[in-house]
Amino acid sequence: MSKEILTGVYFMQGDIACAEGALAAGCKFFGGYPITPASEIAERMAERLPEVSGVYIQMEDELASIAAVVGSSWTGAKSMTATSGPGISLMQENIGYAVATETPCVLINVQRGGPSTGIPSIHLQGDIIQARRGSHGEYEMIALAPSSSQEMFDFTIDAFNLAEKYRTPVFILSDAFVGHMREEVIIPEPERIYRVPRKLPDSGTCGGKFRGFLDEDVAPMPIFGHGFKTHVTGSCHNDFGQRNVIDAEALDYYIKRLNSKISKHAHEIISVSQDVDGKEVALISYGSCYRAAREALNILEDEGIRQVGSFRLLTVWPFPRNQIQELARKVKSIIVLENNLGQITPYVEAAAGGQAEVIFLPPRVLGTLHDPATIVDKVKEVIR
Amino acid sequence: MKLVHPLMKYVRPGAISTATCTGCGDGIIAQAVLRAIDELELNIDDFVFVSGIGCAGWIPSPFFNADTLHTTHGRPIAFATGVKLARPDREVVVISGDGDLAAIGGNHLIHAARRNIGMTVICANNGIYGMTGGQVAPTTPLGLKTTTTPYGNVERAFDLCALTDAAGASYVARWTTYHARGLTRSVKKALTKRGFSFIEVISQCPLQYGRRTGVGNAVAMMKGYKENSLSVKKAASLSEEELKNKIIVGELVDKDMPELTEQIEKLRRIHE
Amino acid sequence: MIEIDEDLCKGCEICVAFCAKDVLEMSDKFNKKGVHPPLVVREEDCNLCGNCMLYCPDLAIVVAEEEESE
Amino acid sequence: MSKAKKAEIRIAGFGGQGVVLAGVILGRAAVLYDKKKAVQTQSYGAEARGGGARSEVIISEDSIDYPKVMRPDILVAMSEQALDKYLKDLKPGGVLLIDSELVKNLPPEQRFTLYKFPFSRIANDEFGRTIVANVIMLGVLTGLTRLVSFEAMKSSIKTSVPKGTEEMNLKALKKGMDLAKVP
Repeated sequence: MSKEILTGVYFMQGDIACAEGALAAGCKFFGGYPITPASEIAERMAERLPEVSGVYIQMEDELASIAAVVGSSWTGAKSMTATSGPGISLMQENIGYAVATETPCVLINVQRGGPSTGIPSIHLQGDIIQARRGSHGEYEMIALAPSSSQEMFDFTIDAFNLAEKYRTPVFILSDAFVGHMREEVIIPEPERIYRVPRKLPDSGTCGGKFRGFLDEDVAPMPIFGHGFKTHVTGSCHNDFGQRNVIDAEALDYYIKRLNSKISKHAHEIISVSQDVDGKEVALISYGSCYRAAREALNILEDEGIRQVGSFRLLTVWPFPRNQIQELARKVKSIIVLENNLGQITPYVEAAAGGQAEVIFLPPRVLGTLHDPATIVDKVKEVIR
Repeated sequence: MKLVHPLMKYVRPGAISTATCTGCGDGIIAQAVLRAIDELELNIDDFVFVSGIGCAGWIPSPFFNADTLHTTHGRPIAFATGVKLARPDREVVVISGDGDLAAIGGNHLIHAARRNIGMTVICANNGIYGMTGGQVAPTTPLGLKTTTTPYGNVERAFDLCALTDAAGASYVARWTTYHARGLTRSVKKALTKRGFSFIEVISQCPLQYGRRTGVGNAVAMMKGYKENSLSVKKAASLSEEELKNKIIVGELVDKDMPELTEQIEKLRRIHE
Repeated sequence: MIEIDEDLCKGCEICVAFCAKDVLEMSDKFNKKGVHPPLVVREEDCNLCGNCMLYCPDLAIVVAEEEESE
Repeated sequence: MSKAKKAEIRIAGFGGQGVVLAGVILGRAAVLYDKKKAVQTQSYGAEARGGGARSEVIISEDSIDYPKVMRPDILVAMSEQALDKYLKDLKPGGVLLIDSELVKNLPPEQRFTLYKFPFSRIANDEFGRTIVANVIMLGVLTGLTRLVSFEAMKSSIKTSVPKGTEEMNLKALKKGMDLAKVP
């Protein structure tokens, strides 16, 4: 049996499934710092990486963790870190660096109750906007939101593949509930797991003459140690990686290229699951909230109320604006379920553009899953 | 016939003119590093140079025609740790300033020394924040007036060599730009040393330090280094009073300790 | 022999100050950077110690034995 | 979706009693050895020992959408504090299982079926290890409810408990099963 892919059926915690997903995707480097509720990922990686010739290191803090992840990625290793909101806050500057230098890596945020220290073991979807815009400057981000242990495994593989395909950091926006929950996880046979390999320049290509950056269709990555003589900088640079810290035109090009690399391919990246044809009301959800949405739909169906459907964001970022625009033309009302005070709701409202009524519904108590009964009540109120 | 500088072959085409101010010691440090590589007959393609933010970050980037990772302020050692762990067969060299390595990045410096990871860290210590306009640094001498210590610096300066020694570095040396030959020797030693090597280079910032504090230009500063420095050997016989305001130059630590990437390699072998 | 790439020079005068044999002087002319580069005025006194080359922060000076350059 | 047979179990006590592990053993038995669906969640205080701890398991024939237990069918109270806190959530007609050694003040209401056993006392007196109280409880729970099969429980314990303690834990499970036959 492959040590990287532990094919079989498990009763597994979300955090552990995430670590196994990373290994299955080919992750060979983990740099992190302990934090509840993400520590189980680090512990699993510490145990497992030496088995697959990988490297685990517990760094001195989160700033160092993301820096080490980026450094290792530039040698060609598939790399990740896992933390929670406070750790992500500390990492933000170098998340921006990873975006700017087009460094593939995977960032796991097992969200907990904030702001500040908050409640470590309680789940809140508090870092959704932070994932999108937490670092300074203008940039795009990819973020996936799993809702089960199985998805912690599957989405982590997807995150590595997206990171490689688009040469960019990718977030997993999990939370304490999904991270700590145990469920069945099926790890498939190795041949059933798709891995995107890193695209490299032809050997013998010299960095100075090679366009290794800012390609809208993603440049091959001139990784270290192959004689490419690559110049990597977080400063404004051109296609060759040459720094330009004088001209606004250079900055304009640099920003627009970095952004269009993602936005141009947004339709390939964005993943939603929806069952809204012929429905009157849509429940928009992501991450753990999706589980409550599903249960509410079960109850409604049992009661014979069938004009309600689900619209789930598997990728929260890039935001599925076009898909929601289309949704707003189909349904009368959209109920947005979030375990926060409404972080994506303004985006939904903007996309709906007045075509459908948009209602935000948090759980009665923040930091808990929505009680399906309250969702059912809200739906009945809307239908009436 | 025209002579070609023997180190020019290591300079990135298009980056021939250094980005530093007139008389800046960073150019002397850059040359010493390249000379060490040249004299050891190493292949620069086997190197990854990592630097942070500040003037000294520009010593290797983009100047050296090699793999160069110009990182964020304070973090080059952390980035370099990732590079070295993932590619232990590469020579990883961090070159950055005192503000970058010892103020904002101080934690990474001590932890890299503690881990004894096989990399060389060269700190260009000009005792001030040069790029941002002459603000006080943790290495600024007590009493010195800077743009943010208008009444004189009230804090003690950091002894970076003592710090990295205490944290567990395998090799520690201090030189000034005046001691370019000793510096070259130390870089050669550091590059061939297993474990963590730290070299502090007292280096002139003629503009933000020299001009503002009245010490003078690059020449005056380097002459000052010559007059105020003494060797480790000589310093050993002098009292604390006699050593006041002196720069002790030479090798301070040279010992063999377990190196991090080798320790990690052992973990992997358990599972083979 | 000593060769100076005048256009790389930033005019810091370190080479002049640390030449043990007073071989170099600053010239009056301006280079492309608008500074006065040094001038080799007493090459016959040069003992090839290499200080000027060693200290030049801008890789603008090369010192080599005459014979080897043939 | 069809309303498949589904049971919600909440096990509550204090940190150090193995409450979380008990839930994990139960869930693992259901998923890996009885080929059912299960989800296990937990909550605990900041203290590693002594604070409140809670483990919840849902076992179902079908996939489980909502993973949180809101109205448990079965409440296991391993401390008085746990009983006070969670009794109100117990579904009418549900099962209340308590450690009678630790829970002395029983509520008067009878809208549930009560089972009580001195798990901690038995663990201490018969096994010399208070920590196996949780496994004795699982034996009773299995014997009373047949949520999972005895075989599945045995397999799950073997793969869940610390190495070297398997035999003792299997004995504890058996003890619980035997106790369940008595009332």
